[in-house]
Amino acid sequence: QDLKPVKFSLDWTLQGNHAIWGLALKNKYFEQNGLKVSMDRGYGSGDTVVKIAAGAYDIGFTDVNSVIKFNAENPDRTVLAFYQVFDKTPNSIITLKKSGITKPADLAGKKIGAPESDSSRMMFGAFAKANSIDPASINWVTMAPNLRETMLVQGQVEAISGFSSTSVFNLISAGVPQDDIVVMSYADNGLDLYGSVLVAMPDYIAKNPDIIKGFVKATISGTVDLLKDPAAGMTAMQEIEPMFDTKLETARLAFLMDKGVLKSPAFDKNGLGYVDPARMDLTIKTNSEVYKVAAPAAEKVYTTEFLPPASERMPPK
Amino acid sequence: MKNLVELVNVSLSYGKTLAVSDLNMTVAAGSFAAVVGPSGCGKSSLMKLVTGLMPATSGSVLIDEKEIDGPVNIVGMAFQNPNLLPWRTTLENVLLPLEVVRPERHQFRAKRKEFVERAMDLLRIVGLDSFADHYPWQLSGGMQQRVSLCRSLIHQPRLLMLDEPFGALDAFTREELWDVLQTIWLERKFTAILVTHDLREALYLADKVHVMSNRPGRVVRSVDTTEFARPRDEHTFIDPKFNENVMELRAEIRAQRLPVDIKTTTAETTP
Amino acid sequence: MKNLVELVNVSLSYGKTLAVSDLNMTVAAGSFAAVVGPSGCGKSSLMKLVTGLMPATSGSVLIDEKEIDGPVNIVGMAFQNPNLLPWRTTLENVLLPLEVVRPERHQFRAKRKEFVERAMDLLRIVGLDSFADHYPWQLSGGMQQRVSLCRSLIHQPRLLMLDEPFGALDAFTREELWDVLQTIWLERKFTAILVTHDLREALYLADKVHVMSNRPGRVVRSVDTTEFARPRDEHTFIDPKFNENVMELRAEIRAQRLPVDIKTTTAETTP
Amino acid sequence: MTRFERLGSVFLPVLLIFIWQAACVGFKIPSFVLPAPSEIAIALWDNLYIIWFHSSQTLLTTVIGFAVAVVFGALLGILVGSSRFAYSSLYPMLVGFNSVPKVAIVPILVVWFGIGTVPAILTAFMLSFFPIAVNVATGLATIEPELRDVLRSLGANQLDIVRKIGIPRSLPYLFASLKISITLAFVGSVISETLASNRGIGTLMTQASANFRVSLVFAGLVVIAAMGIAMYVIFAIIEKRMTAWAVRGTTFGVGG
Amino acid sequence: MTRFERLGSVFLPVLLIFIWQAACVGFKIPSFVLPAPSEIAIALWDNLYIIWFHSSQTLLTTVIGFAVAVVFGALLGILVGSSRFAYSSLYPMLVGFNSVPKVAIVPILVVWFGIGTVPAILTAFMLSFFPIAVNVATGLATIEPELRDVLRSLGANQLDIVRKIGIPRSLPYLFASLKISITLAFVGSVISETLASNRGIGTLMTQASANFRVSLVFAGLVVIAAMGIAMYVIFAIIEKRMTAWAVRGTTFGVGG
Ligand SMILES: Nc1ncnc2c1ncn2[C@@H]1O[C@H](COP(=O)(O)OP(=O)(O)OP(=O)(O)O)[C@@H](O)[C@H]1O
Ligand SMILES: Nc1ncnc2c1ncn2[C@@H]1O[C@H](COP(=O)(O)OP(=O)(O)OP(=O)(O)O)[C@@H](O)[C@H]1O
Ligand SMILES: Cc1ncc(C[n+]2csc(CCO)c2C)c(N)n1
Ligand SMILES: [Mg+2]
Ligand SMILES: [Mg+2]
Repeated sequence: QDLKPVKFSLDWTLQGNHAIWGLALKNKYFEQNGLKVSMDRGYGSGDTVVKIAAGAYDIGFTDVNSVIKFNAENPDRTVLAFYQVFDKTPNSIITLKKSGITKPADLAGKKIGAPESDSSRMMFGAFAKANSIDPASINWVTMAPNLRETMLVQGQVEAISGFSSTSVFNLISAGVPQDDIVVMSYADNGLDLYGSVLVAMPDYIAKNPDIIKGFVKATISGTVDLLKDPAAGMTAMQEIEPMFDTKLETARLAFLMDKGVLKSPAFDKNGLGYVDPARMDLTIKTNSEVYKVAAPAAEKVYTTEFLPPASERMPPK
Repeated sequence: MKNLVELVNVSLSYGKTLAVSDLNMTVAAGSFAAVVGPSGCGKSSLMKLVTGLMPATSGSVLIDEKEIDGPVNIVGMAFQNPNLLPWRTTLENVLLPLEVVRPERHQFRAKRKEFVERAMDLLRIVGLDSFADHYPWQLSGGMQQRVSLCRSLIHQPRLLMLDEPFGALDAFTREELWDVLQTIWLERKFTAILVTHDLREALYLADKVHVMSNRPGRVVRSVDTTEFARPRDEHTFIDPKFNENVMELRAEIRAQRLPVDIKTTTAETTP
Repeated sequence: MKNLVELVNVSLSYGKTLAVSDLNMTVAAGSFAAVVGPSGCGKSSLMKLVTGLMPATSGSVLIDEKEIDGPVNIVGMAFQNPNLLPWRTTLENVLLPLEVVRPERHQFRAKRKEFVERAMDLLRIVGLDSFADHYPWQLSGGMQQRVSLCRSLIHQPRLLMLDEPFGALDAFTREELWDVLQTIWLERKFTAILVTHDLREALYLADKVHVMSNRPGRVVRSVDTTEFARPRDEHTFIDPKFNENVMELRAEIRAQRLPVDIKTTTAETTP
Repeated sequence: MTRFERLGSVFLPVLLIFIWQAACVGFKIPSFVLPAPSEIAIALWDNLYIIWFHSSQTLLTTVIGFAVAVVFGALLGILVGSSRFAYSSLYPMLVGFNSVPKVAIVPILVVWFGIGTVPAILTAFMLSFFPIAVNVATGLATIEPELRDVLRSLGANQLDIVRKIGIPRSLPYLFASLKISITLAFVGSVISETLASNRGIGTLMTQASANFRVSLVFAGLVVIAAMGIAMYVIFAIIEKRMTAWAVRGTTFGVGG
Repeated sequence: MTRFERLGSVFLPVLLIFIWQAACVGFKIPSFVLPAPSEIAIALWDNLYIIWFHSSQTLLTTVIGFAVAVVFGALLGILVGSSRFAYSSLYPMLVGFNSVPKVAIVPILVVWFGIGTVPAILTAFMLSFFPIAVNVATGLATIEPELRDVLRSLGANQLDIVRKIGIPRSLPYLFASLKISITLAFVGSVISETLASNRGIGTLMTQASANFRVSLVFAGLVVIAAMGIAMYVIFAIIEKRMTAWAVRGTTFGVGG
């Protein structure tokens, strides 16, 4: 039969959670839905949004906060989210026990390291407001993403911002005992925001509703498989990328499930991909406040049109 | 006979230095001209003017009765400095003109063997056949000069320009090469212009010897030597008329050099 | 008198080419030696051996009765090719040795004015004072050669090596410079070695003329000329003994050239 | 000719900018892919002070790093060009070192020297010394033995030969390498700033790109290019003075 | 001497590696800052197949990009070196273009040419053509008029002069620029792979660094350096054959 080709970009190098699509590929869920998907690694959520908007890729996996920001900056070329993958943002401030910082209020006047493009850094204003810190008191130090953990360990900064799922494991790789790592996640500290989504251009979606539907179905099947048997997911990923570090990624995946990102009470109750309009509105509003732009209309940011009935997207028990 | 080369009121200045001024000279087609004159008087400049390597500042240079406006392509030239290409062997240096001039450049691949033979013949005449695969820097000064001479002859140019081609050679090699050159010239009857400091050389080889004044150079005297029968040989040297001519030219050049003479003499007291 | 330069059974080969072989020669301190010989016989190589620019393949080169193992620093040398530095003006080229040799190099800043004057004096003698700020490529061939001569003299070396220093000059400039050179030599009494193709030049300037054989070069004859009184002048040229010597040297060199002669003659029939 | 030349140095860039603008408008290239020159100009104008703030830092680090590179590169070139042992032992290592993208080395510098100016200077230096060393070494290795003999016959030592002949003779190529190296120095500074700095065009660019302000990114690029050209003009003037002897072309017929 | 030289080219790197190892152990440098050679060797050995898989891609894109750069750079150099108009109009633009970090341009290439081989080749090309152009142009601009006159007097055209004199005479500098350019070509490929590719040492390195496997990153760097050196050795052999005339040094006393 004639499968429809789809170019799919992830948000970052292959990580444990990407096994959703690793399994969808391996178990032929894409093919069953009439799709021939080529999956590429990504170079950051912001970059993935641009590549979708520029037409370099058809579908992308990226942080919804990046989507909102891009849409606000480019009102005549917005991208549209059509499936919620992460129920919670992994945005966090991470620090080490020796810094003496235990709660957000301790951050006032501290040196925090992060790339300019880090979404946690960009959203920090909202986090600061929710926790009554003066954002102006923070001394930001700009650095490349993979320098963050090194700088933190070396003591050149007192905290870093970023995805907990990335930084925690980098710190462990750098030899920091897990007990010494302090994570202050935004979601758990007054900013109950959504995380990463699947996106595409509105006109692509309008022209190819079947592709979108099929992609969502395959994603759900992959997610279910992954939640059931993470080890199988890791094997699937290693077949795609020989360098895939199964042990590390198993731990990362467990972390994402444990922290309510990939596996959450809301998803358990309402099915995978569920979006609570009130929470999404908060996400949009928070972003628009941080970037001091007019909040884009919710329908310009996401659609639930392509979600199958809840019964078809329940995660395994 | 037509003039192949004609210089009419030519001057040449390099910036502020006036090298040649109001120079008039003609060289008949098929004749052999020699140019003599004090050092720095503009002989090499004259050669560059005639070949079109340098544009005249004023006046006109005519080749084949047409005014030139760039390098002419009927020339074989041996520069005062051998100017061999250091990345080419002796043989390759000699072959160079055949890779460039028409029509040989188009036949170069096809006729390569023939051309190499021609080059080797020339090298043999100047005694350098065993150095064919040496590089220029492996040759002595005089050897380089002989290679340069071969290079100017290989493509059998209609106009041969030689700027002191024998300056670095011992008397015997030199005289031998005079005869070689004369033989070739008698055979092919190309037009030749020879710059030299050796008055005997000039008189022996040329039909007409032009004496140039001190800088800015002008032709102040032209001596016709057609009266000496060709081919010339040792007997020419002992012809009293020949030696008379040498003396005459000597006197002429000495007269031309006077201004510098004075300067030098006054300076000599200084050190 | 002590020998400043002594060559004992020296040979020099460039790869497979044997340039000089079993060469023996001595030059007494304060004397003026000349070297003549056919083109390519190894005269320039001899110069490089004496100055230590080239190591002897076998045999030994002694300067001041000590065997040398590298360039000696008592030398002023005018190479066969002027070898002027193209980024330096005439004056700067002449000053070069003073920036390098001891003790002048250490006085160069302090005594600059004096040194410049010394250089200008030399340039005046060779008629080039008005070209002091010209670059070498703005000079004619003969002018470059004269600058090179000045450069070899400026630091008043104990050993002066001249490799065909007058080859590109007209007869008058040349003879004038002979006298200049003789005057300076008589004043300072340094040791000099002159390579030349001009037998009259060799006999006029030198105390002893060495004739070299065809390649591989050897000294086959040494002619003593101390009998001609110093300072020599035009009268020397008309001394019958002088001209006899010229003829004798001519014959000697002709004999040395025989092997090449044969080759050339057979080759001449080829083209 | 000179006027014609000067015209050329203005006309060609203008033409190119025009084509660029036309392409952006004609093919409707979205501004976050490649902003049109007009948009870049606006971004430049709107952010003049910020750009000045950042570019002055970049210029500073670049110039310092480059200056160090010139000195070190020339010395290294002299060493490699005058000793066969240094040539055969250092050259492969230098090539190996330079094949490595410095992006991977900057983090180490940052760990050792902290964030900011020092790593930027060091990166600018590391990227730019090699072309200088290579050209100086080649200049020295290809000195005609005849010229060298002029000095050797005077009893000159190796250093004299390098100073009196080596350096002047390789000057045209030294200047050639400066043109290559200054561009690399800029690249080095900016890369280092991109990875770890709070000031500099690199910082400005990451910041702008994080905010999807692509025309500001390109405004940064334009400023770097302009600074590169400014440095080039300075060298060109010095070069013209110092190497006139080497480019005495002919003026007649072919050539020129 | 030759044996001594060969020894040098082995001895120095070995010494350096030893110092590096000693420093890492002695100063207790954490391996995520700068892994010790021994750790790198282990990472290299453990990932031999993966490294081979990635490095073959990098070598391919580098060599293709570099080959294009040689041709284009030489032609550009000929143009710039033989026409004053081209010199004054193109040179500033080229310097400007090369001062811009290509990291900023690669994303555009990716949008146009997709992820993978093409942008890597183009980046390798873009980084490496300039030194070649500069050195060829300088070679042509500094031809002694005397040599040029030899050809002009034969009625040669500009192209003849370039072919018979320009190219041979600037050959030593062409080779010098190749040494510079090949390193830049590697850097270009790897940078492009870092930004957009599924295969290549750049990909390997980002992947490894995303997972904080710093010794694997350095294993990648070592492989790049090794490939750079291998290319250098090839050039050095060709160079030795083709430019022997230019490096006929003396063998006595000073020099050599
Ligand atoms: N490229 C140049 N630039 C400036 N001046 C030059 C140039 N070439 C020659 N001259 C000057 O022109 C004059 C004539 O030089 P030319 O080389 O024609 O003399 P010449 O008669 O060949 O001398 P020689 O017999 O010494 O070779 C000289 O004064 C010289 O300084
Ligand atoms: N660098 C070199 N490499 C190889 N062979 C050389 C080198 N220099 C000179 N020769 C050879 O050595 C021999 C002697 O050369 P040399 O220059 O000493 O001759 P010369 O007597 O000075 O000749 P001329 O009078 O022509 O200048 C020649 O056969 C030449 O080919
Ligand atoms: C769980 C999770 N871990 C890591 C990343 C990758 N990442 C780390 S920093 C950064 C730049 C954000 O613009 C991105 C994409 C992710 N997306 N999701
Ligand atoms: Mg002349
Ligand atoms: Mg000689």
